[in-house]
Amino acid sequence: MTEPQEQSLFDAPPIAEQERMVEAILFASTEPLSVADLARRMPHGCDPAEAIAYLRRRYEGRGVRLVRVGDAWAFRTAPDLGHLMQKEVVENRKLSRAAIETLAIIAYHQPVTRAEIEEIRGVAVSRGTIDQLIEMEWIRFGRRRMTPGRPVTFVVTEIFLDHFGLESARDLPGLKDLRAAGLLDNRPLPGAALSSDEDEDQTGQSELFED
Amino acid sequence: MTEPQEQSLFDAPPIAEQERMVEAILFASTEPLSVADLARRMPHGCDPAEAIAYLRRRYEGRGVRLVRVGDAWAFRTAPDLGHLMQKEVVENRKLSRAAIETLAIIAYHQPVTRAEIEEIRGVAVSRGTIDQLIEMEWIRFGRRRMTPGRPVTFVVTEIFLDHFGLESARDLPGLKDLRAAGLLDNRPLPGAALSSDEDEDQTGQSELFED
Amino acid sequence: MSDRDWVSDQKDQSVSERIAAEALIVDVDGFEGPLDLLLTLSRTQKVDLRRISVLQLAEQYLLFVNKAKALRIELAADYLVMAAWLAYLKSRLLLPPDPSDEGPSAEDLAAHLAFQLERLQAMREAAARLMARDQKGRDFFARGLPEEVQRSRKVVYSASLIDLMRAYARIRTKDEFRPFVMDRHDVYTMEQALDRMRGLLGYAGEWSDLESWMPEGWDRAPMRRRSSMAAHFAAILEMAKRGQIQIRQGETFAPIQIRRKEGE
Repeated sequence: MTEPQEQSLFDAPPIAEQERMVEAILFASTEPLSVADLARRMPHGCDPAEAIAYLRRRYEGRGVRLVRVGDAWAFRTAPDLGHLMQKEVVENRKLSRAAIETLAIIAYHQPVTRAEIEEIRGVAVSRGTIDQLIEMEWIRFGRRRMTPGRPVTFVVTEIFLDHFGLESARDLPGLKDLRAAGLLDNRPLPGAALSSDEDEDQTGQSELFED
Repeated sequence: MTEPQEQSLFDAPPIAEQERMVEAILFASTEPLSVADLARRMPHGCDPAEAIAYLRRRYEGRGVRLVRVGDAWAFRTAPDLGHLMQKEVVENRKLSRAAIETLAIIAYHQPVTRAEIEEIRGVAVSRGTIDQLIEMEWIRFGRRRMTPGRPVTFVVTEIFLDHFGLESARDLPGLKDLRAAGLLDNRPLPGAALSSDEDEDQTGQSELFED
Repeated sequence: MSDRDWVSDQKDQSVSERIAAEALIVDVDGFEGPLDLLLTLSRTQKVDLRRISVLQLAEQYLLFVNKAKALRIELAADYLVMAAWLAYLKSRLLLPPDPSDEGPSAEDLAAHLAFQLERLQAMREAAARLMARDQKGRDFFARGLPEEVQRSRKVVYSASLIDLMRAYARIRTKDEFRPFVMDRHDVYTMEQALDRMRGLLGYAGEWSDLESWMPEGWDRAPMRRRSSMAAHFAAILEMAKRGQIQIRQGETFAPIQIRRKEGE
């Protein structure tokens, strides 16, 4: 009964070959395998523990490592390369109309309070819209207005200017420029429009440049 | 705006590090990944193709190998160790003789039309056979043939190449001999409509060698 | 194919080969079409396919088909088409070539059949070699424990300067757009007139001028008067159509008069 055992001991593949075997088995296995598991799948007389020791050294410093999981062994990505296992899917979305209108008002009227934005748009501004613009770092809080209630104001940021290729908020085209560029196709009512253009200067753009 | 790009080109990790990265990414994936796939997941300025070349040499003779599948790369266990992997074997659906022959004809004659397959086998190809091969993702539709009726053609897929361990359809066993013997020609029945001669140039593996 | 071949072909077709051919009949369903049957029959010749005797093959095939008929085995149409073609080929091969005959020679046709058989055989062997290759999941394996690639979704919002300018223009010109919107202030609609007239209908027992029915505040300012007159005129036309009132006008441009219809 001992004869076949002895014979197979004799026939055990060289350790380099056993290392290849352990490498292939652990690579293909759907779960970590113990030394006993490996021994069961390798020819008689093999020494998986020794093969593992060699294999582990071989993978030291490589992109994958042979790691111990409880009693078992498995290949794992080297921890310092974990970031490669993430695929960032960048989704490009257009800003909502509410957001872009709010942004435009802040850019042209800064510093501007929320109440003022709502008055200009004629619609309530949702908290989410402001939050989104702040998160994008396109707007930030400005100084508090020195009026009753001391409301916070909003101003655009450097990142905003950078994104839109503007040196300063002053470079934003005025209504006249918009009209000249064909972005406004309606004729101003005689006498009515000019006065409304004027208040652009009044709405605090100057304040922005004081800080 | 170009500055960060330039900077990252400068900062491309050393090739040994890129090799580790490719190793980790390919090790973690069951599917072959193209150089473009790899580049997308590695830092800017990396050269996955070069890293692959190093990596492939490193794994020569190991228990797992880096193999080419069409335009992509994957780690696969060495075929000589297949006997150790009994536990991992997934029972494959038995393909019918008709399906196997049809598959071989598509692989060797691609792109090939259904009529041509039928001409070679001398029998109608059942809808189910084509469906089965398409479902297994071993074949797919190729370009339409520019002959009357613009029939669709069939070609083999990367999954087919992966399954049979082929780097490309050019590596099909015996392909060269078959071509040399004229057995991949689409020879029409003498006296049959001469017009069918025209598509001879388009058929057959000859196309594969043009690119 | 020479005459000598033909003679030897005849001789070669031994009894045992005939029996073998007949034995195939039992298995007719096992063939994948006539070409497959011909390929199987050709094996009984025990020669390289390139040196096959097509004439002998044609005879073997015809013999097979006749046997099948005798045994009342229904053969698919394509087997019979092939039989007819082979019978034609056989006669062409046996007869001296007709010099006036156009088209391919019998030898060309025979050579083509031999080519088809050789090609089918080659594809069979190629298929076998393909299937004998190392296969994934049987001889070599992919990573058993793939590591999940985590997909992180990053939403980038974008807007162009044009978007921004358009948005601002849209807001700032809201007032300027007003002239393009109908000013409802000086408009009296037909629906309003209809509603009003319906309520007043009870009082219209006698003929009275439409003008006297204009609502308060809509009879002075010219724009309002015109609007309310037009609305009420449209309303009474509608009511007349429904048979609720009667309308009369003495002459062109004379005042329009209305009266409730009797029984209403």
